[in-house]
Amino acid sequence: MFEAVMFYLFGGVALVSAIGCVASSNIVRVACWLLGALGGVAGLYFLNFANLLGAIQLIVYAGGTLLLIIFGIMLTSKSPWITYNPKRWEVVTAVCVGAALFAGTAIATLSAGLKPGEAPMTANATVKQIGTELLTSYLVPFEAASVLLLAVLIGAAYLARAEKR
Amino acid sequence: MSTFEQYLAIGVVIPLISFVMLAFFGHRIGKPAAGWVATVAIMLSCVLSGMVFFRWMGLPESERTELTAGAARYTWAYLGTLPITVGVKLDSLTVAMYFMVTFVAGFIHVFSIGYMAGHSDEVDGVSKYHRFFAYLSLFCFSMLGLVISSSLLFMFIFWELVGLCSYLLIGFYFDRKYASNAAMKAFITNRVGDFGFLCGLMLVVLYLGTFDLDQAAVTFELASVNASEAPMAHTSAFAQDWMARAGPEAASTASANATRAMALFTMPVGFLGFGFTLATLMGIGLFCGAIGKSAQVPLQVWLPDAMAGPTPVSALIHAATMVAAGVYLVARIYRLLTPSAQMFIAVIGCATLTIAALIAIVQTDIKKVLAYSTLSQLGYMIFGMGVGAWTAALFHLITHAFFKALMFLGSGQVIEGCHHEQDIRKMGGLRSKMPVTCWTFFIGVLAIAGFGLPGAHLGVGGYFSKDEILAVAYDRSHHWDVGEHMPEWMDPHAPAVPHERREGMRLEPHGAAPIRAGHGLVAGASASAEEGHGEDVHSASARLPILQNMPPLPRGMFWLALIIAYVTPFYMMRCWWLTFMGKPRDHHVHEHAHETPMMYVPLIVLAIGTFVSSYLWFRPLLAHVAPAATDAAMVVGLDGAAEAGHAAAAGEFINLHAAHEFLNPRVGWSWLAGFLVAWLIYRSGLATAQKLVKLPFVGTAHHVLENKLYFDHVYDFVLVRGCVGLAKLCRYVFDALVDGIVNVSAALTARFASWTGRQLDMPIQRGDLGLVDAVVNGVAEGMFRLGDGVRRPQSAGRIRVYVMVAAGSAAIVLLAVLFGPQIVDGISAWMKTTAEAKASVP
Amino acid sequence: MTIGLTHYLILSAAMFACGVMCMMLKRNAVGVLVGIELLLNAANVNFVAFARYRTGAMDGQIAAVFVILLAAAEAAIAIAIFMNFYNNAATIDVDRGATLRG
Amino acid sequence: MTHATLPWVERSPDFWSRIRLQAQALLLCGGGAMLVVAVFGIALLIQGRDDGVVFWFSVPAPIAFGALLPLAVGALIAGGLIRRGWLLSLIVGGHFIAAGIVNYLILEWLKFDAYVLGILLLLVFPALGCATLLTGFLAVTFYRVFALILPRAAPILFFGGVAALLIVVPWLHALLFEFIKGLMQSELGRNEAVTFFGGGLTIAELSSISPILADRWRFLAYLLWPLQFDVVRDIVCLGGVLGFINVIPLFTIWWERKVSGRIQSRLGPMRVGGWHGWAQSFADGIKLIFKEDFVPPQGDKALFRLAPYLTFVPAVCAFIALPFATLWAFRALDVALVFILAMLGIEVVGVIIAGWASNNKWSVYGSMREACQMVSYEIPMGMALLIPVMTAGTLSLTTIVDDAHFGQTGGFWTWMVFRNPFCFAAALVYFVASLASCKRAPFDLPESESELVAGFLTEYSGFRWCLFFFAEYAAMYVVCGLCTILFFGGWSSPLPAAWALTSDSLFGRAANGVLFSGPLWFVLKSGLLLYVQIWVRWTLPRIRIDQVLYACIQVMLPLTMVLLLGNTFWILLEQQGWGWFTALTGIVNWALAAFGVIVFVVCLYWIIHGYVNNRRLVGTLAIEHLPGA
Repeated sequence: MFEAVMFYLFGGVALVSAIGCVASSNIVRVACWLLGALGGVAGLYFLNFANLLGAIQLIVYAGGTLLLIIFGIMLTSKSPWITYNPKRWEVVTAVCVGAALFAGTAIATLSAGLKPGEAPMTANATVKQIGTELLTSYLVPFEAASVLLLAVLIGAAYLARAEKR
Repeated sequence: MSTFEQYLAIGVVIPLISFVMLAFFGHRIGKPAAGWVATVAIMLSCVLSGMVFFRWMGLPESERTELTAGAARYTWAYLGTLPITVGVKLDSLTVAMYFMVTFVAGFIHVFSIGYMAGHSDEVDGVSKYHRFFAYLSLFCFSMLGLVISSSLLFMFIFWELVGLCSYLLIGFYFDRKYASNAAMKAFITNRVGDFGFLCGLMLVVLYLGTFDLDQAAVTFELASVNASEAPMAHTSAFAQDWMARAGPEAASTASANATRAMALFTMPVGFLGFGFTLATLMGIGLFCGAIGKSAQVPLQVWLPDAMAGPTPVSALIHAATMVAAGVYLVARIYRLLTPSAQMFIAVIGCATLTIAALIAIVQTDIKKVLAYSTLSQLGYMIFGMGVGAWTAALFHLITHAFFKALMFLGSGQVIEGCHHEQDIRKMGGLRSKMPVTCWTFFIGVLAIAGFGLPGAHLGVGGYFSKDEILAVAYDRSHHWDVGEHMPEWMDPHAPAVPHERREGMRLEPHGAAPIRAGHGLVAGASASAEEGHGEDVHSASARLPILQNMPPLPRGMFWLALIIAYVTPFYMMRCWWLTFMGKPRDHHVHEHAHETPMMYVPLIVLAIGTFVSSYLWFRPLLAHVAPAATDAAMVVGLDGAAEAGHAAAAGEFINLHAAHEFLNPRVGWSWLAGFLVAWLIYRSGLATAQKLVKLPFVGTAHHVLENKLYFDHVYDFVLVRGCVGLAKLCRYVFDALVDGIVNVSAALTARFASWTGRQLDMPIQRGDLGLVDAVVNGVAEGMFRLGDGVRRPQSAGRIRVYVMVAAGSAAIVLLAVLFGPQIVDGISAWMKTTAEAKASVP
Repeated sequence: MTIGLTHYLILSAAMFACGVMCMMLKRNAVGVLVGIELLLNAANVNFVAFARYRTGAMDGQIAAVFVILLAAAEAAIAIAIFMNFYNNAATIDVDRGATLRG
Repeated sequence: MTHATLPWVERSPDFWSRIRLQAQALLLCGGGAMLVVAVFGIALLIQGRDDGVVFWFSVPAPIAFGALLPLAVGALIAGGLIRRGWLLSLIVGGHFIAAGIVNYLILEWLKFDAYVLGILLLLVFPALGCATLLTGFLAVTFYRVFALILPRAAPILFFGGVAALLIVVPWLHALLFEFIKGLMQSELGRNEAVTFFGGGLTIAELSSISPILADRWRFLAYLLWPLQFDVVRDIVCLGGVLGFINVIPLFTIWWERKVSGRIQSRLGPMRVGGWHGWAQSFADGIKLIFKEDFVPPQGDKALFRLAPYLTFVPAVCAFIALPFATLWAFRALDVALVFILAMLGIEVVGVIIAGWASNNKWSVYGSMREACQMVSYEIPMGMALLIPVMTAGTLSLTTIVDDAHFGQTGGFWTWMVFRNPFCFAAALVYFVASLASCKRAPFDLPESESELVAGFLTEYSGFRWCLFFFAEYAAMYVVCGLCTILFFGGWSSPLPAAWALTSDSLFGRAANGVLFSGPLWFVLKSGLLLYVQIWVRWTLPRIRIDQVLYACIQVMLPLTMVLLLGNTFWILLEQQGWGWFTALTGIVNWALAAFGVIVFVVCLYWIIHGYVNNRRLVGTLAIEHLPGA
């Protein structure tokens, strides 16, 4: 009961925000809607016994990436009110494609015959568990990710350096 | 962690701290102080290692064994279930190597301060002085880490780090084109070798299931025993000891891995008609690292060019320590080498020592001469490793480190004193201007030439170490009876396992007697006759166990190594004589020449070190560790069916006494011969040599050697031009083929069209109807529109359209997969009904 | 009222479709980036739901951790590229960034 | 114009007295009615349960009243007795009818214990209402007396109230948790899903748990009954948290003004409320609520309205995971630290959106500065926080303080800040970074008054402006609280926990809670850090944006990296258990602790010295002539 309520609450927030992202034409509003979607998804993580993941989602995504996106918006807009509207045929195509994708995926899911209520996981994944997994089974991806981050650090600093060409 | 391990580990960290200080605050520390920071750091390490070294010397055998076996292993991380352990590999080899590295590096640091004082160190107005010492510190850290690593993975990491330092230091004057090119060349060449190393490492992890050297060795040995279906008792004492100490868990892991690792021996790998096992491939792969780093034959080209770096760097990295790391690596993985792999190593070493020595004869750049002599000596070491002279090769490494560092520093002093002149043809007569350098350099020349008096126990450096390598090679090539003795476990008539004998061999004959005599094995051989305890050394039972199952060495390789022992003194004498003796050939250089105490004090210290290292401490230490590093004798005999016949070789022990009796008259006076010839040719300057070069064959040989046997040319032609040529070929093929087809078809179409047009146009032109034109133009217009429309999403650079197409396709595929059966069913049903309807109509 | 795996899968499908539409419809480069973030989040919801309902192990959650990490890295690079693009083209309209077309 | 009455137009005393009379009558009547109901309820309920009466009172009576009220009013209007009130009576009556229906639904469909409803309807609500209304009556009646007494009693009331609250609330808390713990641990405690709608313990079962709740005081069990449900407890706790968040800015703003006054040789607010202007913040709040609600016409109106909430809600959410003491956490998350940092990060989004939506270039500058400052400073802040986390080995804030091995309960020398030099440095780094993340001076560039005209706040006024300030001060408290928990021992007192009283009685536990570890200490320590923040703000000048970024990227980032690395090695060495290193750790620990004490004592001395000699320090200020001085 509680879970159902929470699922529909968070899922609704995420979904409505996602639709808002698509529908909104002002880019700053898109970013705001994205915040809602990220928050809703974080709520779903908390609901699914992924506390750490939820917190990471909030701190990295909502606190970091989103801020970066907004920062990018502000640096790349001449005026707050410039909007780039898509053409009508593009809208129609996009909606059709999106609807087809959703329909396909949803039908596939529904026809997969998943049993409801079968949930092996009953307790929160502790930080310790995840840390242990990361440093044992997933050590190589972990290290690769650290190298990737270093590369990104250098690459982003290089690309975004101040000089204009 | 015992105190020893702690000291060694701290000694590794100190240079790292110095590196961090210099890297971050170096520009504030300032010019002379930055150098002193690095120097103090490595000196501290040296003091620590000295404490370890001398305490280790004083320990009794049993305690050393305890310490080696009890060294702590920490699990750094788990790769899945594979633990990556960190620890100090604490044995006599580590202690000896560590002390050598810190000692030599310490004095080279001191020298560097003097050297850098006279060199410009600014690029674009920014001082790089602190950077030089930061790199040196980083190098010391990496090299020491490499020496103490107990795991292959960490060896590899430090291996790459020393490579990086080498790159940074060769390219220290990166504003000079040749230096940065040389740095890149060194780095890329090393990558080739390291790729092999990495492949070997992968095989080790895949089959032996561990990074730990000891565990890998034991697993390898168990696997070989398993594969040969020999009784377990035939594992070496080392393996039994390890299994007993490691605890049941590790032992069972090793056993389990060994079962899997049997594939190493049972899986044949064929290549161009040569059959060998995966185990051999693994050994060769690991050795590839050594080929790159120690500049062995196919990859030797980088080392001479590396002389573009500052001279102290050449002394430290490209003569004394890093290039010798290849030999060290082979020593460490010795238990993982099959006889075929060892033979491969011997062949590579032999080729290197020959080629390098020959090229060295004609070099005129003082540093290049030294570089090629380094190559040649490294070849000797690798050759020694290949023929089984484990102790001798490492002993040669240590002595070589001292005297080669000495000579390089001497050359640095000369270059510095002579106003950056490196050509020995322009020098001469520097004896009076820089006496200390001259005579310390001469000690180095004596050492590398193998100066000694056969019969009397007197000599320097190579006299002991190189001759020992030759002795083992002689025995392997001349006194090795193939198939005469079966290993005990293969011989059904043999008595029960003589394990005690094996045990006895391990402890007594190999290490003990010559070590306690305080001399090298050669010295022991020649001196023991007088001192009267040679019997137990070279009695028939005292056969080196490592050599039991070796195939014999081709005699040619031994003779080649022996002849090169005559060439070595020649080119070294040539170099020394041309530099210091005779009359000055360039007055500008001669007038400028001077020497400074900051630079010649290390020379004196290293000269003393050359003597000391030849006589004291190192040889016994290395001999002590040899059994534990090499007594895996079971490997042999499994290395491919073709070698099964040779595999049985065992039994008679090497008779070094006889070997030395054979060698003493033949190579004992080689130094004298070489010196004499050099003196005869160069005693009055270059005139004689120039005359000699005019002789027909000599001239040709000189030309070939001057071009370094065309190695660089071949590489340039095969690799560089090859790539470019391949690219050109591809382009040509594409131009000719693809464009050709297109063009021809286009031309044909045009012809056809014009022909058709002519046929059609005739009436039209007359009637001026324009019908056909209109049709054609209309079609063309339509096609253009269509093409443009199709082109737009395909190549308009509109990412959103890409997304649209991708997502739309995905949706279509998804729906098709979902509803495909229904649709197909529906269509077929519809067709059926239609057909039925049609059928029913008539 | 039991919430099962199907619920999460449908939700994530819807979010995924939204993300794709967002990528298709936004001419502002940052909007495309937002679309990508939505896609990644939809995928992450799947990961976490599968981790809970299927394997019972951490695998899904750890995959999600890596996805978040990649998303952060990607956003950093993307923003840097956009700023470069803006500096060069004086616009952020992705349709104008077609100068490399063949 | 004659009928239009503006509030600031002078009225005659006559008018005011009439108003007062009306108020008195209204309050007295209402209070009396409530009192009657409450007394009736007590009499009814103490006797024993009678579901019939409760049912009549909760269902038919409201419906009947709701139906009759409009009729009665209509009759009165028709009779010409009153002129207006038809609509009002319709609304009120409708509410009563609705309440009756809801009560019916609750009672019949949800199988709710009717007696609980009875307690609420007949006892709790009437009693509370009665108390409120009658107090209001007394206040209106005796306002002159209050005006005389209140200013003089204010300090006593204020500090006495705070102290009493801090002692009584822990005591009550202990009582409550004792009860709930008993509830959960009793045999009757049902582990299956206990929801508010069913499955809870009955009153009889409740009474059997505790002897106190036996026969006589049985009706208390009805009061406690709702507390067995998580939802109810959560709501109660949320109320507490919200109340606390409301108090923080009110108090801190006043305090900040006083401190800044002292620092600048002024007095700060002195008038409102009497003693040192203690009610200034209340007055400001009331003023702000009544201010014009301005929305820039050219701005993005929706986002402009959204932004304050986007700022305020995360600040409140951060309190969800912030523990005040061992059991005083709304949710003791195992990832509390990350969660709080995330909330502090999201708060910034609101600020940025605010600046953007204002359509004012100064505001946009402010938000850009905020964005870039926040993105930069989150990294050193997070890394500095990782150091105590690494030392303690957990992300859970309660465990970091209370853990048996790595916790900070063994006296002030075991506090994380004194553990090792790296932690000590990390505390300083964290404090500086937290200043930047709360945009406090000297990092208050986003809202710098003198250059950006208050930055993102430029266009805001009234209640929205107020929300930003609530959020800012709440965030300040959160970062100080984090600092306290991670570095300064959290809620543990400077005395070792081992010295606590051995008595296990309820009172003993409450006393221990106050003296040895408890929210009191937490509030005290966080307050001190808050004071340091204020002190820093009024002492240091604002730095430039390039200096801000330089300080972060070139100074603090490398520094925290070095600290992180150093701390790692320190911990590794500690784990080796080498004797010399243990000794070194001990020496360093004591040296750092001694240093901390010395600094604290010196600061205390300065403060006391300054306060005692303030007249001389302040100079020729006419301090005596100001009220309340």
